[in-house]
Amino acid sequence: MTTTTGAHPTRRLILQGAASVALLGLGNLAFAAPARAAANDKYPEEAFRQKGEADAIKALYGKTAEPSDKVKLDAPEIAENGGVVPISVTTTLDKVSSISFFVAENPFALAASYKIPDGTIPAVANRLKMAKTTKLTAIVEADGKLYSATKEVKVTVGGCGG
Amino acid sequence: MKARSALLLGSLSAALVAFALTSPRVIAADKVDPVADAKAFQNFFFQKFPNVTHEDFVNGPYSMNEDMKRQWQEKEEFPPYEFALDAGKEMFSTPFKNGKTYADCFPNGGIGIRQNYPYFDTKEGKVVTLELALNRCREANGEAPYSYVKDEMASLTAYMAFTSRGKPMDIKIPDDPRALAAFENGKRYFYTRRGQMNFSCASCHVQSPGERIRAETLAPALGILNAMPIYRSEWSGMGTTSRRFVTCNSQTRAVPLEPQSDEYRDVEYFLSYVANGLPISGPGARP
Amino acid sequence: MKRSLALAMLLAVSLAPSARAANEADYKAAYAAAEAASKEAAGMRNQWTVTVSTLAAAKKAADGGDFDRAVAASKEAEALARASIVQATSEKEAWKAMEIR
Amino acid sequence: MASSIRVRATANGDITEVQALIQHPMDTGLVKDSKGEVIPAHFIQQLKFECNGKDVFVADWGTAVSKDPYVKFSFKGAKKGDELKISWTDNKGASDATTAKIA
Repeated sequence: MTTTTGAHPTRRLILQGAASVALLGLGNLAFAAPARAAANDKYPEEAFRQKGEADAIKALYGKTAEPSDKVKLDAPEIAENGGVVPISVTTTLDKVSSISFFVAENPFALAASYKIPDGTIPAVANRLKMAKTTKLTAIVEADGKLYSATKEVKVTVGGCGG
Repeated sequence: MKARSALLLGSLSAALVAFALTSPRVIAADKVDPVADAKAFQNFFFQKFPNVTHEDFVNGPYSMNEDMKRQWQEKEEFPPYEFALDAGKEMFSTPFKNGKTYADCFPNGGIGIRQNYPYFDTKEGKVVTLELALNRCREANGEAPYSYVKDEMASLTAYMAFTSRGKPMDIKIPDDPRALAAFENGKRYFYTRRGQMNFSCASCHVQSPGERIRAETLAPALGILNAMPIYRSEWSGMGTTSRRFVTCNSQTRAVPLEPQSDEYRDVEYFLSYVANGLPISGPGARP
Repeated sequence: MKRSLALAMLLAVSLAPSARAANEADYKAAYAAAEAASKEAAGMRNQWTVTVSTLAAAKKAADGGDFDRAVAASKEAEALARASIVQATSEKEAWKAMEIR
Repeated sequence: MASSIRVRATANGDITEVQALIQHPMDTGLVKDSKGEVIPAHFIQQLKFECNGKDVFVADWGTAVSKDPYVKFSFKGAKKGDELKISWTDNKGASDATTAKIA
C-alpha cells in the first residue's frame, strides 16, 4: 500500500511502521526513560538508541561476537508481513546469561534483549518488525563470550497498488 | 487495420451466436443454476490444485505456500485475534440497555449458526449477512449500529464464527426468482472487471491463486470467506468481510461502494454458496 | 481488443496541447465536462479512485490560479471517467468470458 | 477490564513452557497517521516473569517488537500449580501485571 492517502482521506489510515516507515530526520530520538530501574537489570537505554548494529552490540555487551553453529536462528525466508515476523533462537551452549536480536536495516538495530537466569532454557521465540529486507542476527552471551547467528529475511509490502 | 479487425470481430461474434443457438445447453434466458455453478466452481479448484485437500482451501494463502503455512501455524498457537475473540464473547453476553442480548435475536442463541449466513430473506426479498443481522439486532434493541469495518463488528463476528468452527458452510437458495437473481448478481460482481487496474475478483483469486502480488500470496476464491473475520498483519487489526471488500476495491483503484450495499451482500451470498460443504475456519489470521 | 482501442483513442484526444495559456473560463468548461462524466461513472457504480483524485487536483490547481494545470487535470479526469464508463458498459457482457462453467 | 496479558504456562516434567501475548500498540514514533501527525513512541520497555520469588525471564524491548507482542520461553524448577507473576512497564511509565497458575 503506498503511503499516499487512499480514496477516503477522512479514513484514519494507520500506516504500519513496517510497511511504509516514514523516516523522520529525528536524529537521536530521546527516549523518555522511566526514572526508576531495578538494580541489576537496568533497561539498556544507550544500546536501544544506537542506529548501527555494531554500535548497538558494543553498547549492550562492550565486546564483539563470533559466529557459531551452536546458535540456531529460525526466521522465515520471505516475511509474510514486515510488521509481524515470527523468529526464534535456540542454542546448545551452556551457562547462557543473555540472548539478543538485531535487525540490521531497522532504524535502530537492537530489537530485543533477554536476560536468561540460570535454570531458564536458552531459547526464545518472538515476533519482530522489520522495515525492509534485512539481515537478522541473534547473539547469545554464554560464559562471558558472545556467539552469533545471522539469517536474511526478505520483506516487501503487499497488495497490488491502491 | 482497424476496419479489418472490426470486421473480423463482427463475424466471430455472429458465428458464436449461431453456435450458441444450436448448442444443447442453450435455454431461453441463461437459466441460473446455482447447483451446477457450485459444482463447476469447486471442481475447477480441485483440479487446478490436486494436492490441496478440499478442507485446506479455507486457509486461503496458506493452502498455497508451505513456508507461509508454517509461519501461520506457529502464530495459531497464540493467534493475534485472541483479544477480539475474548472481546466478542464478552460483548455477546453483555445485555443491551433494555436487558436483552444478541442471543435473543438469533436462532440457537447465536451459537454455532455462522455457517448459515448469509441467508436469503424471502419477506424482504434480499440477502441478509451476519454483519447486517447483528446491526439490525442492535437497532431493534435501541442501540446504535456498529461500523461494518471496525473492531466491534469484527469482535462479534469473530466470536460467532468461532462457535461454528469446523461446521461445513451451509447456505441455502430458496426456490424464489429473487434469490436466484441475487445469486446471479453476486456472480456477475465477482467476475466483473473494475478500477483503473481493470481487475475483477476472479483476475486474482481464480486466475492466479498461489502467485504473489508483491509480498502477498493470493488466496483461492474457493472458501475465501470461510475464515472471516480475519486479523490481518497488514492492518495489524481485525477486518470484517465488509472491510475486505472495500480494501480490495481500493487496491484496484475502484471507488468502494457503501459497506453492505446490495452488490457486496450478493457477492458474499455467491462466494459462500459455492463454498458449501467446506468448514468454517473463522476467525482467521492472515498476512 | 475492441475495448483497449476505445481507451487508447480517448486518452489521445485528451492530451491535445492548448495553444494559449488557459484562463478561468477554459478551466470552468473543462471541469464541468469532467464532473459530468464523473457523475455518470458514479451513477453506473463504477467510479475510479484516480478520477476522484485527478478532479480534486484540478480544483486545487485552479484555486491556486494555475489554470494551465487545472485544465490539463480536468481533461485527464474526464478521460479517466470516460474510460471507466466504457469499462462498465463493456463488462456488462464481457464478464461471462471469465466465468467458470 | 481484562488484563492486557494473556499467558499460557504448561509444565511437562521439570520444564515449564510459557507463552504470553500482550495487548499493546508498540508504536515506534516513526509513523505518521493519515493527518500527517507523528504517532508518538509508545512501547513496552521491560517485561518480567517471576516464579517462586525468582526472576525466570526478563525482556528488554525496543521499538522493533510487533504490535500485541508475543513471546515464548521455557524454564526449569517449577511444577504444576506454581504461580507465575508477569509484569510490564512501557516508555510512558504505564504498566500492567497479572498472575497465572502453571497448568
